[in-house]
This record gives sequence, structure tokens and C-alpha cells, in this order.
Amino acid sequence: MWTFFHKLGSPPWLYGISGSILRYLLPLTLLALTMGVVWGVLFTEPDFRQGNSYRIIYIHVPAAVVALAGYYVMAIAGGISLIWKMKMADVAMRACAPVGAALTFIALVTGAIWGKPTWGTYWVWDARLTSMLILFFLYLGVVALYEAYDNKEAAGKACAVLSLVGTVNIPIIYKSVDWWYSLHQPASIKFTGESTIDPSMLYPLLLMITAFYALFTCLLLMNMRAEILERESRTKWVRKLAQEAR
Amino acid sequence: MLAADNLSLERGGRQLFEGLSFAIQAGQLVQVAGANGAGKTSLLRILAGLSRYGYLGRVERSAPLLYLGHQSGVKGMLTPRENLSWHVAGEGIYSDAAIERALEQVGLYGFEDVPSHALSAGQHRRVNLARLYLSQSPLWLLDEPFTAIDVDGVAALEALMVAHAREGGAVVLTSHQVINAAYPMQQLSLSTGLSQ
Amino acid sequence: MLAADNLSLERGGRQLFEGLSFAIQAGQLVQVAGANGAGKTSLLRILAGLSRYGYLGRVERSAPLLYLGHQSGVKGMLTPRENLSWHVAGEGIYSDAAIERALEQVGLYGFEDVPSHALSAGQHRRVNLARLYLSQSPLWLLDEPFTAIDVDGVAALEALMVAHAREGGAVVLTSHQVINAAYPMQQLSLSTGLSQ
Amino acid sequence: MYFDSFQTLMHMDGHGPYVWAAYAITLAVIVLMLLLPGRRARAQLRQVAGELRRQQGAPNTGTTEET
Amino acid sequence: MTAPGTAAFCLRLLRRQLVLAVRRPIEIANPLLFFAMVVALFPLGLGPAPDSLAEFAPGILWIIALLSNLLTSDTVFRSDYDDGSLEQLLLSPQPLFLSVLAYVGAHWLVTGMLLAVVSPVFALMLGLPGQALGALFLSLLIGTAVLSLVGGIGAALTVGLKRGGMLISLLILPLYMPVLIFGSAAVQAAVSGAPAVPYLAILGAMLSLAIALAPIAIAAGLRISIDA
Amino acid sequence: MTAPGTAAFCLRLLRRQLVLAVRRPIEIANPLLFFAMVVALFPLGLGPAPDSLAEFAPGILWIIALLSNLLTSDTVFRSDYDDGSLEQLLLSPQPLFLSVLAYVGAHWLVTGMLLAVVSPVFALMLGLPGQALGALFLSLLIGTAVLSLVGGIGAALTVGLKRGGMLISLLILPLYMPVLIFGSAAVQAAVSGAPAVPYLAILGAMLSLAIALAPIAIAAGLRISIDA
Ligand code: HEM
Ligand SMILES: Nc1ncnc2c1ncn2[C@@H]1O[C@H](COP(=O)(O)OP(=O)(O)OP(=O)(O)O)[C@@H](O)[C@H]1O
Ligand SMILES: Nc1ncnc2c1ncn2[C@@H]1O[C@H](COP(=O)(O)OP(=O)(O)OP(=O)(O)O)[C@@H](O)[C@H]1O
Ligand SMILES: [Mg+2]
Ligand SMILES: [Mg+2]
Repeated sequence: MWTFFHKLGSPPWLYGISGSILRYLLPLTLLALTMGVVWGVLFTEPDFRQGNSYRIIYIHVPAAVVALAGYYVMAIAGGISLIWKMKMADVAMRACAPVGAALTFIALVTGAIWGKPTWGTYWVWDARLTSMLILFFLYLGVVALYEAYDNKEAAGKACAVLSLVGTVNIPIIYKSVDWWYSLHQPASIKFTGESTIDPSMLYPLLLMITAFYALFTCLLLMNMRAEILERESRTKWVRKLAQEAR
Repeated sequence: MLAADNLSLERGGRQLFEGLSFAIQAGQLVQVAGANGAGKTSLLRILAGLSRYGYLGRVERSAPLLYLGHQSGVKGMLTPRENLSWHVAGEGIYSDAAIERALEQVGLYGFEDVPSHALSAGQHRRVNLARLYLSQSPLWLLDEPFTAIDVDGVAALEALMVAHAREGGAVVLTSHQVINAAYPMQQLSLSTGLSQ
Repeated sequence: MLAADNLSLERGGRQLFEGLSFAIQAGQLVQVAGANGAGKTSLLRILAGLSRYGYLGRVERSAPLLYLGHQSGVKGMLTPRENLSWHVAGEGIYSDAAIERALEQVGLYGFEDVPSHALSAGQHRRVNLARLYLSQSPLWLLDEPFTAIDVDGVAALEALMVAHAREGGAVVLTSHQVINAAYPMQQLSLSTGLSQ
Repeated sequence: MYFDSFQTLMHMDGHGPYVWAAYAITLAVIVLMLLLPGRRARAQLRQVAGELRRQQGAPNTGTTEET
Repeated sequence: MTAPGTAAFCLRLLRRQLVLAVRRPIEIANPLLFFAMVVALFPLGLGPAPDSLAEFAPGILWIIALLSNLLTSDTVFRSDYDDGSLEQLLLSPQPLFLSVLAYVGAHWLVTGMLLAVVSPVFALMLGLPGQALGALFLSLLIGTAVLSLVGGIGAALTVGLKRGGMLISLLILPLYMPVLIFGSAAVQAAVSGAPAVPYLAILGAMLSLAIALAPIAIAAGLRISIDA
Repeated sequence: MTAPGTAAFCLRLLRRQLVLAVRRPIEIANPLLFFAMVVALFPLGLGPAPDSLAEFAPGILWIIALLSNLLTSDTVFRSDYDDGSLEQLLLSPQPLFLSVLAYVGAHWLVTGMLLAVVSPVFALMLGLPGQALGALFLSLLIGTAVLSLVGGIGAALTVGLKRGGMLISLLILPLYMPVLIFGSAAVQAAVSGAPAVPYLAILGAMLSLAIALAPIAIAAGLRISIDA
């Protein structure tokens, strides 16, 4: 167990193992994504209320779910980096932020596009939408803070502090935004979640959610590899790698 | 009081020092030598514990220290007296009489209650140097303490450092001026370490 | 180039100088003498035309001047190259080649495109001193130009000032260091005026 | 297969533009995210390789390296 | 010299920060002036219909408080960083997470606390019913303290950056939003005759959490920043 | 060396100020994010009801413009004063009242102009009717330029003051009010279908006056400040 932890902290080992994981995981992910999309778009019946526009669900919901989960991954990595001073946790945390931001962006944009045919407007100040917007800002904050620091080691620590502070606040944010909504506005707009979802729609959705989790993992690993190379650019193993690459 | 073990630092793509080891004992007066950009300030900040990332090696401090950097840490909006009595370093709460004495010793007699922004460059730095008269910390890390100080002031400061070393303190300082202390000075070179 | 007639200044209830008259001609190298708080900076600012109220007497300037004060006027966010090419003093627009040469002459070769906040204290000041190599102004007013500069840098600066004086320029500077220029230096005392 | 022709697939009873815009944007973002890390890594390796070449070509010349 | 107790030291720091703030009165006055101007602007933007003004008064006052906090929190550590005092603070033998409370406290006293004290005047100008003044005052008093603490975290993380600029607002605004929601909800409740106490209690809980955790985050942030 | 024309010199100054403002790539996006977040605050404080939000939109956007101007205009000359660049500018052979235009212009470009350009997006998020977007954009564009110029006077007069700058900012602040009144009135008019042109014309007249007089006042203010 301890040696495994020790290895996790070793950049060359992580670089190597993530390379072999990606070699299998990435094609598998792309395959699952394609299958899910084809299944969802071509082979399911339209929703009885929303017609064909509901097909956005196959990207909207997975993106939203994984974007939320991604924040916890980031915060946990940040915590590990601060408490156990593990360099690679720093790297993982930094790699989470842009991926999470991208997924949040996808959820926001697809949701907004979906809103036009169903609600008649791209944007309403609804609790769920607002809290998603806040999540987007939280991710961007981490990215921006990291970029603003010259010393990348310090940048990692600063972002770790920020993401930990963010975790304390995330439940508060969600609770308060939910509450705000129910206080001020009669529920004029409802997600269609109440109509229990038909299995023929559920299975492709589950496939897509799994595929998005896998996609998140792939992107995380790829970003980590790039980050490792940048941080370790003066070590022997990277130099060797650079010479071999030519 | 202070031991540095195998310190290495790279900044902006240049290796400033590598494998630097030395120990500083009570009674030592050490001048860090080096041209502009050699890495003296960077070293002092590492020794003080202000820089914690980006260098290799270990530093051990076994005595309270007083660090004076390039920047003065003196607030222009406060008078010299206020600057000292509310100093953020929090080593101690000094009595008004002690502060007055220290200000007099750095030649600021009569300027105790002038806002510091109305002081000349040298007087401004002297407010900070007054802390040397007040402090009880045995280890002093001084980054170019003579900046903007006139000839008499430099002599007084040299005498103070010698007295501090005699009493069992230690001083590590950087300066581009030659120091004429009546005391054995040591040079710390960033490439070769401590030497007589 | 510069004539001061019967200058008197009082600051903070102290008479800093009174009835000070002198004239500075081409070829002169003048060091203003005085302890901390004597009024050297105040005098230089009056000579440069930055202080316009609160003193008595007249100053006549008959040549464009270059003034370098205690503060560096170098922006940490800009690189040395940008600092020089966008300098607010607006004396001239310097070619990139000229700027590169000047930066090399002050020992900043290789640091042209590093953000200035990542320079050491002495390197930071050198960015400003590079203006001396670029400027066409015959009259230089330099307030403690040697601050934070290492021994080699001081020597180079002294040589530059001598060369400038030889070419028909004039330099008025303050410094608490003794200047070893191979050129007749003059002392300007705030109480007694110009002397050899 | 729910749709009987390419036209109906594109049109989706008027919802086509929304659905396809959503899928297109998602595809674009995902492709971008897949490409960027690889580019970053390759650029870094190239830079390190360049540094090595420079060091081997001219040993111990300049005191400064480009960062 | 006497070794100072930590409490004595923090009080001294607080006094220092307050004196510094008071000697530059423009900085204290800016939020208040801003407050007054916005309160004057809203009737202009809305037309002087008193009903809708009163309805939105809680939100307006709360947003002003939040914005003036947001835009001044950058300065909490900035000048001390610039002149080297912050280095000295980090080297001090006193526990850093307590000293930073003095900084945050001073900031709160000259922004949030001051706004809370003058808010009843502006609230009456906007036509807020008298029964809600108490809730407004208390919610601002507690809520702005949370804002100052959270803003301090952002300030600590960005103070060493050469161009902190608006980055701090990106970092802390998301964290400000719950306070805004509960703060204006408290006043809204009081306006409509409902009890404001539950909302104030939630704000109080947030404050306890912030007092417990923010100083640690601020201290960590400063140690990182000084190294940036 | 070539002696620069005044125009060339001012362009260089403008470029310098802009580069200083946007040095880090992340900073370019930040003002936009800032606006987005502040716009998001208003629904949170005022409640998400689309009608009342739309009603408030002109006032809200104008408040944000005013705020970012009021709280940043102090910085126009501050950093140049602190690091000695301002002294150098005063000693420059170039006409000061033209150089200061570069400072004010850069400030306007990164605050007011940017806000004007992005304002339609946020106006739509707040539900402002489409027909008012043009008036909003133009009124912000012209109005914020006046704000920047007037703010520059205040900044020039107070930059050298160690204390007691409040009086001057009190004198400057009333000059902001007419801009706000006519600015939000222009948008309001457009919302209600009335022509906005008269209001915009008044703003334009204010701008001409400000461009003619403010640089002289700013130059005089700087000369006084550097001596303070
Ligand atoms: C910009 C606009 C939108 C945003 C930011 C957004 C955000 C979210 C988020 C955060 C989730 C939650 C995932 C979870 O609970 O784990 C979600 C789920 C969902 N959204 Fe959206 N959404 C938007 C618009 C829409 C629209 C217009 C529709 C359809 C009318 C929609 C339908 C759904 C459905 C059906 C789910 C599934 C999960 C559930 O029922 O709770 N969303 N969305
Ligand atoms: N924040 C920074 N980021 C990157 N490089 C830096 C930073 N600060 C300093 N450096 C670089 O580190 C080197 C050493 O700087 P340092 O300040 O330690 O020099 P120094 O010996 O104190 O010089 P001086 O005599 O001029 O004060 C310089 O080359 C400088 O360019
Ligand atoms: N803004 C000010 N307001 C009032 N008095 C001032 C102001 N600036 C300086 N003084 C006073 O004027 C005197 C001379 O200051 P000046 O800066 O000219 O001295 P200096 O000779 O340059 O000293 P140094 O060698 O320390 O730079 C000092 O006693 C100082 O207290
Ligand atoms: Mg140094
Ligand atoms: Mg001086």
C-alpha cells in the first residue's frame, strides 16, 4: 500500500502508467461516446412532450453530472496536495480545472440551447442554472489563479487552498440558491425530470454518463502528462524522453 | 544558529547557487558577496524562511531572527514612533521610552512625530534600522542595510553590528560597500561558501 | 547650463539652506554633499523644476535635463526593453538596436525581455540607468545613482559620467559614497555652495 | 432507426437546429480539449530537446538561457 | 521590552490598520459616497414609484454593500505587501491566523460595519418600511463580516501577483452569493412581516464557519503569496 | 534617437498603458467575467422575476459602469506616482495636457468602452427589450468617456495627497450625477419607444466640453500634486 502511494508521487512512474492507461481507455471512450450518440439520436423515440429537442439530454445531463463530480475530485486532490504535500496531487488538481470548466461550459450551452424550444428563452434565473453558472466561475477562478502565478509550485498550493475553500462553500451555494428560487419565484418552470424516464431513453443516457466519466478521466490524465513534462523539464528522464522523441 | 545544507537555487533558467552548505554560529559577522543578480537576496529570503518553494536543500534555524529586506516596511502615513510601536513583526511591545531612545540612536531625534512620508530617503530607512536597537533576536539577516545611509550612519551601524556579534549574536548581511568593522568579517561566496 | 540664485528652503520647521547661489557649466562634475536629511533631494528637485512652491530664489535652466530620482520609474510589469522604448520622459524614440546596446552596457544582456519585477534590486535600478546611455540631454541630475549597484557597476557609471563631462555635458549627483573619478570633482555644500 | 430519411434527421420537426447546434458545440469543445494537452506536451518536449541541442552545440557559453 | 500576549498584539495591529484607514479618509468615504449615489440613482432609473422602490430596497442595499466590499477587499494586504510589512508579519512569532483577523477586522469596521450603521438612513430614503430596519441593520452587520473574511482569502491569494487586478473578484464573487441571498432574504422577510430570525441565524452560522476557517486559509494564502 | 512627434509619443503612452492593463492574457477576459458576475448578482438580490429585472436593467448597467469607474479612477496615476514615472512625465518636453489624454484614454478603453461593448449581452440576460440596446450601447460609450475624464481630474488632484483627499472627490462626484441621469434616461426613453437622441446629444455635448477642459485641469492637477 505504502509503496503504491510512494509510486503515485513519482512523476516518471505516473507519466508511464498514465500513458499505458490512455492507450486503452481513450479509444474505448471514443467508441462509447459514438455509440451513445448514435443510439440516443437515431434509435430512440422522441419525448412525448418535448419532441425531438429532448435528444440534447444525452450530452447535457452527462456533462452536468460529471462537471459537478469533477469539482470534488479537484478539491480532494487539492486537500491531498496541502496535507501530504504530494506534488502529483497538485498536478492532478491543476489538470481538473480546465476539464471541469469545459464540461460545465458544455452543460451550460446545451442547456441554454435546449431552453429555447422548451421554455422559449435561452436563459432564466433559475436556481439550477444559476448554481451551474457559479460552478463555472469557480472552475475559471482556479484556472485563472494558476495562470497568474509565475512560480508553478506556489500556484498549485494557492489553487489547492482555493478549491478547498470552494468545497466548503459548494453545499452552501447549492442550498442557498435552491432556497432562493423557492422563495422568490413560483415554480413556473419545471424540469421534465418528474415524468419518470422511459427505459429506452435511460439506457443510452446511462451509457453516455459512463462515457463522459471515462472522457473526464482521459482528459485529466492527458492534462496531467503535459503538466508533468512542464514541471519536470529539467530532470534527466524528461531530457531523455525529449531526445527519444526526436 | 543557522545551518544551510546543500542549498541549490535556479531562477529564470540560471543556476544561482548549487550545493551551498554552511553554518553560522554566535559571534559571526558574515557578508554575502556577489554582483547584482548573483542571488544574495534570494539566499537571504530562503534563510529567513520567506521563500519555501523552488529551491533544493535544507535550512535549519535554531534562534529567533530579525530580517530587514530591500523594502523598508515603514508606513509613510505613520510617524516613526507609531511605526515602531505598532510594528507588525510582533517581537515585543516596546515602551515609549525605549522607542524614543532607539530613534535617537539612529539620528531621528526630533523627527519622532513627523509622518514618515515627510522624511528623507535615508531617514526613512533609519526608522527601520531602529529596530536593530530594540530587537532581542540574536540572528540578524540584513539585506543592504546601508542603502541611502550617510557616512556617519554607516559607521554607527557597523559599530552596532560588531557590538551585537560581541554579545553573542550573529549577523549575515549583503552590501556592495566595503565594511570597515574592527572585527573579523567572513565572506560568504555563493559559489564557494563561507571563507575568512 | 544651470544657475541657482539665492535659493532658500525651509521644510518641517528647519532651514535646509539659505542664500545658496551657484552656476553649473558644461564639463562640470558636481557632488552634492550632506548628511541624511540635509536637503540634497529637495535641492535637486528644485533644480529640476519638480518643486515649484515653497522655496525662495530663482533657478535658470538653459539646457534640457535628465533627472533620475530616488524612485526608479521602472514598471515591474514591463520588460526592460519596453520600459525604455515606452518611457514616459518622451525625450526621443529610441531604436530597438539602441535600446539593446544600452541594456547591454548596463549589464542586462539576456534580461531584455524578462519582466522587470523578476530582476534583482540592482538590475532593476540598472534599467533606469540605461537611460543615461540613450539620453541626449547635456545636463544630468542624479539622486543617489549608485544605490544597490555593485562595485563593477559603480565603476562603469563613474566612467560614463566622466565621459559625459568630457563631451561637454554636466552632472550633478548626490551620493554617500566616495567617488573615484579620474576627473576633477566639485563638491556642492548646502551651506557654503560650490567648491573644488 | 427512428428517422426515415436524412432530411427528417436534420430537421427533427423543427428542433434540428437546436439539437445539432448543441451536438456541434459539444464536439468542438471535446475535440479542442483532446488536442490541447497533446500540443502542450509536444511543445514542451521540443523545447527541452532544443535546449539540449544548444547546450551540446555550444558548451558553457551564455550564462543565460531562454526560459 | 515585554513579550506581548497575542491578544495585545492583535489589538495593536487592529489599531494600526484603523489609524491607517482613517488617515486616508477618501478610502473610507468612497463606499459611503457610492452608497449614497446608487441610492440616488435607483429612483432615477426606475421612476419615483415608491412601491417598487420599497420592494427592491433590500436587494439594492445588499448589492451595494457587496460591491463595495468586493472592490475594496483587494486592498486589505496590498499596501503591506508593497512596502515589505507583510514579510515582517510572516516572520513574526505571533500566530499568523490570529494576526490576519486584525486586518480583516479593520477592513470590516471601515466598510461593512460603517455601511450597516448608515444603512437605515438610506433605507428610509428608498421607502423601506420601518419594521425592516432592524433586520437590515443586523443582516448587514453579520453578512458583511462574512464578506470581509471571504474577501480576505481572495486578497491573500492574489496579493503577491503583479497583476491581481480583477482576478480577486472572480475568485470570491461565487463565494459571496450565498451571503447575498440570505441577507436580502432576511430583509425581505421582515418587510413582509415574517420573522427574519431564521435567516439571521443562517448568516450567523456562516459567520461562525468563516471565522473558524477563513483565518487559516488567509494565513496559508499569505505564505504562498509572499513566495509567488 | 529621433525626436518624437507629440502624436507618436501619445500613441506610445497609450500603448504602454494598455499593455500594463492587459499584461496577462487572463486579464483580458477578467473584466468581462466581472461584469457577468455582477450582472448575476442583481437577480440574486432582487429576485429572478423577469419583468422587474428588465425594468431595472438600464439602471443596473449604468450603476456597474459608474462603479467600475469610480473605484478605478483613483488608480489612473497612482502607480506612476508611486514609482516615479510621473515625475519623468512632468519633466518631458511633450505637452502634458496631451499626454494625460493617453492615460485617461487607456482607462476608458479598459473600463467604459469594454463595458459598452459587452453590455448588450448582459442586457439581454437581464431581459432588456432589444430596441433599447442601441441606446444603451451609445449612452454607455459616450457617458463613460465623460466619467473617465472627470475621474481623471479627481485622480490628478488627489494622487500626491497623503491625506485629506476627500474634499476633492466630494467636489468631483457631483459632476458624475448628470452623466448618470442623462445616460439612464436615454435607455429608459428607448425602452418606452421614445427617441433617445436628445439625451445622447446632451451626453455628446458633455463629452466635447470634457475633452476640451479636463486635460488642462488634469495637467494642472498633476503639477500641483507632484509638489505636495
Ligand atoms: C443553461 C441552462 C441549463 C443548465 C445550466 C442546466 C443544468 C443542469 C444541471 C446542473 C443538471 C443536474 C445534473 C444532476 O442533478 O446531477 C441538469 C439536469 C437536467 N437538465 Fe438541465 N440545465 C439547463 C437547461 C435545461 C433545459 C432547458 C432542460 C429541458 C427542458 C433541461 C433538462 C434537464 C434534465 C431532464 C436533467 C436530468 C436530471 C434531472 O432530471 O434532475 N436542462 N441540468
Ligand atoms: N521573482 C523572480 N522571478 C524570477 N527570477 C527572479 C525573481 N527575483 C529575482 N530573480 C532572478 O534571480 C536572480 C537573483 O536575484 P537576487 O535578487 O537574489 O539578486 P541579488 O544578488 O540580491 O542582486 P542585487 O545585488 O541586485 O540585489 C536575478 O538574476 C533575478 O533576475
Ligand atoms: N514632503 C515633505 N514634507 C515636509 N518635509 C519634508 C518632506 N520631504 C522631506 N522633508 C524634510 O526635508 C529635509 C530634507 O529632505 P531631503 O529628502 O531633501 O534630504 P536628503 O538630503 O536628500 O537626505 P537623504 O540623504 O536621506 O536622501 C528632511 O529633514 C525631511 O524631513
Ligand atoms: Mg538584492
Ligand atoms: Mg535624498
